Amino acid sequence: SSAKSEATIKVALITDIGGLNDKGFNALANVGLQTAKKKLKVQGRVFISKSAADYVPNLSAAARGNYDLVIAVGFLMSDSLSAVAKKFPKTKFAIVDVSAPFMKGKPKNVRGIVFAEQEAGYLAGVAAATVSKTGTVSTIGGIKIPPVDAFIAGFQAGAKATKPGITLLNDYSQDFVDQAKCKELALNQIAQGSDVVFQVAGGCGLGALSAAQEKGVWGIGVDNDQSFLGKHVLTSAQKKVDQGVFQTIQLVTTGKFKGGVDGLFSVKNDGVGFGKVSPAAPPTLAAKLASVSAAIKAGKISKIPRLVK
Amino acid sequence: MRRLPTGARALGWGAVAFSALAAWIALPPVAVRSFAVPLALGVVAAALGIVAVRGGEKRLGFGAVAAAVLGAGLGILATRSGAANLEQAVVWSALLASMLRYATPLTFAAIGGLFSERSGVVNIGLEGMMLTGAFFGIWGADRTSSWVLGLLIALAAGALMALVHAFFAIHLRADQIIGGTAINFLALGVTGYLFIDIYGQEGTPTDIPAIPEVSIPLLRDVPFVGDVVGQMNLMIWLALLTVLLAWVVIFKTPVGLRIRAVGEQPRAADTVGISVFKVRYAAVIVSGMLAALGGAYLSIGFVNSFGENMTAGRGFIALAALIFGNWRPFPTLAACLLFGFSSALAQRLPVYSDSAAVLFQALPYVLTLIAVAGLIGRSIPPAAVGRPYKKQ
Amino acid sequence: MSERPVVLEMSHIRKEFPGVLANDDVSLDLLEGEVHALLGENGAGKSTLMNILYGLYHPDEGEIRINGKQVRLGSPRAAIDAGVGMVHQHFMLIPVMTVTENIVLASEPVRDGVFLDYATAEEQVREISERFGLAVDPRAKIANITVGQQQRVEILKALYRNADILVLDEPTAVLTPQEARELFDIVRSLTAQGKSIIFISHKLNEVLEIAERISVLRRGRLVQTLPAAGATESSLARLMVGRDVLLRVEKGHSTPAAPLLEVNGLTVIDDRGIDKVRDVSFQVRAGEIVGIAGVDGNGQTELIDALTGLRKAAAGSVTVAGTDVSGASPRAVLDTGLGHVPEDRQRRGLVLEFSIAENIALHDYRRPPASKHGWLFPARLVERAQRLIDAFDVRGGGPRTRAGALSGGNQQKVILAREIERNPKALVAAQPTRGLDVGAIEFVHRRLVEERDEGRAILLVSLELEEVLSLSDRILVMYEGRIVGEFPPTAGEEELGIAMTGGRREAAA
Amino acid sequence: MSEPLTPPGGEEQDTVAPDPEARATGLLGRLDAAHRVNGMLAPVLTAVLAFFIGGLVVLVTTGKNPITTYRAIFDGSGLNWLFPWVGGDDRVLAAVNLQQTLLLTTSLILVGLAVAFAFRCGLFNIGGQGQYLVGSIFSVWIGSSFASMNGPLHIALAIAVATLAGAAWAGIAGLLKALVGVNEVISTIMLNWVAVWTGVFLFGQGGPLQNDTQVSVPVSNDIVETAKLKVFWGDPLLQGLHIGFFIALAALVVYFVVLNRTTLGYGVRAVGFNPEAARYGGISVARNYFLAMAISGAFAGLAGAMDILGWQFRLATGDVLTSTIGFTGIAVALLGRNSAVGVGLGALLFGALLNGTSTRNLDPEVFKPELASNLTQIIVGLIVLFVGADLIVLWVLGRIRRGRRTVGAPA
Ligand SMILES: Nc1ncnc2c1ncn2[C@@H]1O[C@H](COP(=O)(O)OP(=O)(O)OP(=O)(O)O)[C@@H](O)[C@H]1O
Ligand SMILES: Nc1ncnc2c1ncn2[C@@H]1O[C@H](COP(=O)(O)OP(=O)(O)OP(=O)(O)O)[C@@H](O)[C@H]1O
Ligand SMILES: [Mg+2]
Ligand SMILES: [Mg+2]
Repeated sequence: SSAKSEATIKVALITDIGGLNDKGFNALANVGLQTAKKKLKVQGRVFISKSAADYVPNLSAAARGNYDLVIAVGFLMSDSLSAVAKKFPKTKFAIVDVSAPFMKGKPKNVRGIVFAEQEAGYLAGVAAATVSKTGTVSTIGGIKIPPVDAFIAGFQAGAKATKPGITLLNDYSQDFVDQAKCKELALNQIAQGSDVVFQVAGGCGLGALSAAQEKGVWGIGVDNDQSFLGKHVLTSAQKKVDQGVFQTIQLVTTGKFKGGVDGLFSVKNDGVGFGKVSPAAPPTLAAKLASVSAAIKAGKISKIPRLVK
Repeated sequence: MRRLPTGARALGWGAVAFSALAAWIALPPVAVRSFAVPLALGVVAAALGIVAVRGGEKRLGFGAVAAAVLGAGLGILATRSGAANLEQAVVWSALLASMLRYATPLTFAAIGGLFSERSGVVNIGLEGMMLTGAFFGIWGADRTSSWVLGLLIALAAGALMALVHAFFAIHLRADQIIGGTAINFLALGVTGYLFIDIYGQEGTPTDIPAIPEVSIPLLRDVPFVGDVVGQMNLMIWLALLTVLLAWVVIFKTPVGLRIRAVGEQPRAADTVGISVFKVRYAAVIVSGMLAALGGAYLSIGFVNSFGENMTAGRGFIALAALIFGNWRPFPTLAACLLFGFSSALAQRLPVYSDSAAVLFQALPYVLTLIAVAGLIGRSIPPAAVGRPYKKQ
Repeated sequence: MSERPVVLEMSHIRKEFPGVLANDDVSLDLLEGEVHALLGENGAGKSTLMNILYGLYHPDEGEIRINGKQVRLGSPRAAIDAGVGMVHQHFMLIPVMTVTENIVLASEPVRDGVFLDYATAEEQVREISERFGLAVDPRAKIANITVGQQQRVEILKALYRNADILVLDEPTAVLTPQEARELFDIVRSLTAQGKSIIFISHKLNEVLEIAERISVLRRGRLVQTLPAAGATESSLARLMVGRDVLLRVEKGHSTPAAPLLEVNGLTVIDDRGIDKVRDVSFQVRAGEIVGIAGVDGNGQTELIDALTGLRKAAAGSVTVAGTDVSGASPRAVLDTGLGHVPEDRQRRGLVLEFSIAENIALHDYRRPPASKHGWLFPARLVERAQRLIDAFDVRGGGPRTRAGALSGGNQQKVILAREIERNPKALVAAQPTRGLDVGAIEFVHRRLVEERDEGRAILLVSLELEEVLSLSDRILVMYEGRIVGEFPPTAGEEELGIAMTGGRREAAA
Repeated sequence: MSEPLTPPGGEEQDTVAPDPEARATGLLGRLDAAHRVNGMLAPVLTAVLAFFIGGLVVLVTTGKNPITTYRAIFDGSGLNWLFPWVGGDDRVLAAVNLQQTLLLTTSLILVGLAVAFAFRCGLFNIGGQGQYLVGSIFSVWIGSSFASMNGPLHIALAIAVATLAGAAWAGIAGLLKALVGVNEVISTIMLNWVAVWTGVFLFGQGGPLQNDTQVSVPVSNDIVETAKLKVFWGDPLLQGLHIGFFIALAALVVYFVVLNRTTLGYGVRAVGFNPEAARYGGISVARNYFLAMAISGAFAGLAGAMDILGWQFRLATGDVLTSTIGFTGIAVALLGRNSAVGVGLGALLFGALLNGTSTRNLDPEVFKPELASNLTQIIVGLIVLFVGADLIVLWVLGRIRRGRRTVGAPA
């Protein structure tokens, strides 16, 4: 009988203005939905938001369309969602990167999908500090928003913990799209001695990785596993939005969905972590990272900052 | 018809020079640490500026005053900042290299616009034509696994886009600004569509042949210069060459004479048997090809991948640079360089203040405004630009 | 007078523009070495006919033969190749370019296969300008040379392309008597060298002087083609207008009263920093017409601009009806009661895209009845325009017609109507009859005299010596920015001509 | 489209001092053509043609019947609500869609006017985006402070301040043009970016206007309830249509009246057509350049206020960085030939297109979600391209006419 009920589950995914091709969390969320379609036999549909004016219409269109679960991607939709959620109390909602208890009106039918980016960042920081020869490593953020800063703060903590004397550079490209901007910043950081560049800028960040490749230094990917870009990608600080989305859908199919609370995705439940380690990296690195994440799982490493001071 | 510098004028430019000095002296290698120095210089500059205003050189004078404030400001900021920060922010060679990288795509597009507008066709579609070049450049390089063919395909694509613009602007006498806007929309859609359709989530592969850097042995070893231009992407040299060529073509050849004639007084050109249509078509298509080169530099010259809307407004900046440069090749290049330099600088300034970091992003635009308002002022477009030509 | 070959035959030409039948079954022929004059009122269809010959317009009907061969002149290129050259009524020159660039455009000499060979180009220009005696500076920018010189450039353009048939559309409209005379010499030398010329003009005396045969157009139809010998000004005028016109202005004695326009020590610097008006002083009193004669480019334009507030004077004062308006804004000057019929009616006098009604309101749209508290009353504008259109006999459109669609003469009437209707105390009229036909000229002149008799002070600035002589009560001659002499209207053309060309300089200084 | 005293738009578009010769002919041509095709026929036919071409693209790219696609877009725009026979759930949905379409139309009208008004003075205002942002920023600021203020007054204040701010921002460009002759294209492009980065700074982390509840989120405070514009159609919580729509319609009337029934408009148009003649007529060109830019900016600023007070209620740095409505305004103005009616229709067309082509209204089977936005971008591009080229139709009809005339030629 459960199989039958699963088949009828309808899931809507509402992207933010980044769209499906943001090479970031919108894309990953979609991956999660597609996997759910395959593995959980749910029906799924994506609503793309071309501008802020699309948030409410998309959310409410989905709700009106009798979707069982409506997933909003990104904190930009937080306020729009709290309004819509109030209107459609019977519909289940979820939102990526927003903590439900902190939403306006604390809607009971919205579940937060939040990530411990700082843990992934921490792992990246460890990796960076381990391979750095110059003693300078750097980060490039897109826009100064919570998830981005969490990555960076974690990275800096991890690097410091590994090499206390290490020099940390950090810039924001103020952009998630324009690769040239990130590349310029990266080149500048490399000119200042950085030999590991951690990109936290979505599509823009690809420019940073290309700079690393060009100048023969390490780059670290973000969000999804970007090792496919080449050997210069030391590893990736993964934020498995796809996992988050998939597991949240699963909660609905199994009838365990609960609103008003958050699903926290961390190293503990494999919601964040480090990606494939470059074959060119020191052979011991992978093991080291594994042990560090084990330590995080075990709570031996905690209190990793989410804010860049 | 530029007038010789009068006394006031000389004073004005002197003031500008002092303003620059005020900023420069506080930076490496000199890097005086006392904020009094740039302040003093700034005051002198401002004073000179005011005298210039009194002397009738209003615009230049006020421009100088603005420059003085800016220069002294930067200077003082520098003296108050940690020496380390300073070294970090102002690595002159890196700064200039970065300037050239920023300026290159702008230069291609702006010179492209120069051809189109000199012939009397407004081209605000530069943005779209750049984007087209960016995509088809990398697509071509990918398919043919040759960056040369990639460039050629980019040229062809740019030409095609331009042809559309030309047909509507010239034959159908559609409004040229609508046409350009439409081109921008179209290019965004077409490149985006093909990009996703062909390359999907992972985006363009990483093994696409890129336009090589050229490193010039002798030049490379010259102390300072070597760090800047010793090893540069081929396209940067090409851009500089393009400017030179454009100047020769426009001002030293019959072709250029005809282009200018058509842009100034199409009917006059017509009455001596020049085909206004042919000339305009040619000019617009050239502009499309050059803009496409600018885009191709971004995709296969600089970041070695493509992203939707990756030109991010550069076409419009190029347009501004063209007007700033008064529709002349070298001043236009200068405008692009100024813009490139301030962009490069803006990226390095956040070390001074995190909270105001984003504000520094506005520097290039503010600087351009001051420069245009203060020093350049009125720029005279080709008399017939934007006006469709109708044969009787 | 042996049999001369016919070089050009235009037969049964018809050309219709939306709403206008510009040419209707017009036939015209031209003999080798002949000067054939084309006469007609404004809008008679002269330019249209010639534009057809030059391949700019395509005739709806009719055919063209050159040297006996039928030709299709689909484009200017074709016309040029067929040996036709044309000097257009509105010059086809590019102001920002040099004389040489304008002349060689599209037939440039080339060096090393690609480069424009400026040296050779200038050489060729010098060569032909000497051969035909058309002195010009090959390096000067068009914007910086006088209209007369610009016209030579236009003629050189045609000759440079070895035209055998040369069309001159109202060439003398913009010339001084001296320049006109020079032009005639040029024309004669051209015909002597076997060139044939079609000469369009409104000036009957000129036509009679230069032409062998004369064709008269009226309302798009050919009225008659007759030999110049035996024709008289009045007979021609009758043919053109279809009625008798009086060619001499008849005006009673003037009774000058209080000065309404006073200029003292006026000095004006132009955009290029050259002092075009130097320490000029004069008065115009109520009820008199003061004419300013002078060769074009001797500071008249700058003087007018300074009087009307369009250009700040470097020194000196201007007083209108007792109020000092030195350095006042154009509006302020207008408000104190100065009227201004501008030199260039298309660039300055009218907003061509505006309707006639809107153009008539150009000065006082901010005042009742045109507007109140910033509110405009279009209906009133239309109503007033209709009145003036009737009063000034403006043909070719109603109040809502675009001013740009009117022919030159009617455009001028609109301007005149506007300026006079404001009932100004002093009126500055610059080139008031440039390019107008006899009928229109007669009208304008009559109005100016009437306004004088109304007690206005009128300053007439004209390059037409004849006009100045026939209208003015006093004549001031301007040379190189100075008033070099005052003459009575009885003075002879020669006398004035000498002063205008600086002959009286030492005497005045 | 044409008004008693002004020729139909299209020739207002010159951004340089007019040259009688070229204008007369180039534009005369289009004019009498326009007369031949009486009234709205040409624009309509060209629109049809445009959609036809767009349809071909759909056919090629998706292999599906374009008619159904357009049907979907049309229904998505909610315009089917106008058909009385549409009933039941469809009608409810249509209403919701139409509300969204008109919501977009509201601000598009205003940014369109911002471009159009400047054009009438011979100025090309690319700065609508920046002026819109400045307007939004100020209305957010006013709307989120003065919580104690009484509603209507608060709203009026927010609107007034935003409008003035927009005017001032554009006024900078106007002033630079008037005083030192700086080309407005440069200055407005630059001012756009300055506005963007200022906005990002204000609402970004640590920025002066960043919200004080979630310290880390780069978004402004919400405007207070009483500062929100009343929703007169649809659900206030679900972004229904607010009364700003009528303000926009009123703006169209104001635009027409100011241009054609006031001395101010007369001066603006005179300068736009022929600055030299205007100066001769006693109109100060500089003054009108400034006024025209300022008024343009006022429209754009008002647009910002409408969006903030009407449905957006807050600004995030992301919104500031990604909004492009100002540029759409250029197309709206030009498609509307800078005439009041035209701008209204142009805005409606774009509102309908933008809303109708949103993925929520298109079948994901036909439009792959990741491709949809690009595909619709192409269609919009084509429509702009062709609607801009009314001459296609004029040319054809002109031919037919001429053919007829030469047959039975009256003397
Ligand atoms: N391009 C055109 N479109 C419409 N009407 C035109 C055009 N050119 C000329 N006309 C009309 O055709 C008629 C003849 O014009 P044309 O210029 O030939 O007169 P003209 O004899 O040269 O007058 P003028 O002595 O003032 O130069 C006029 O009524 C004019 O308004
Ligand atoms: N466009 C303009 N060009 C030049 N001067 C002007 C212009 N508009 C107004 N002025 C002058 O500036 C002064 C003040 O301007 P204002 O707008 O009050 O003129 P106004 O005609 O009194 O106003 P309105 O006609 O709108 O009631 C007026 O005396 C007028 O002469
Ligand atoms: Mg004529
Ligand atoms: Mg003169």
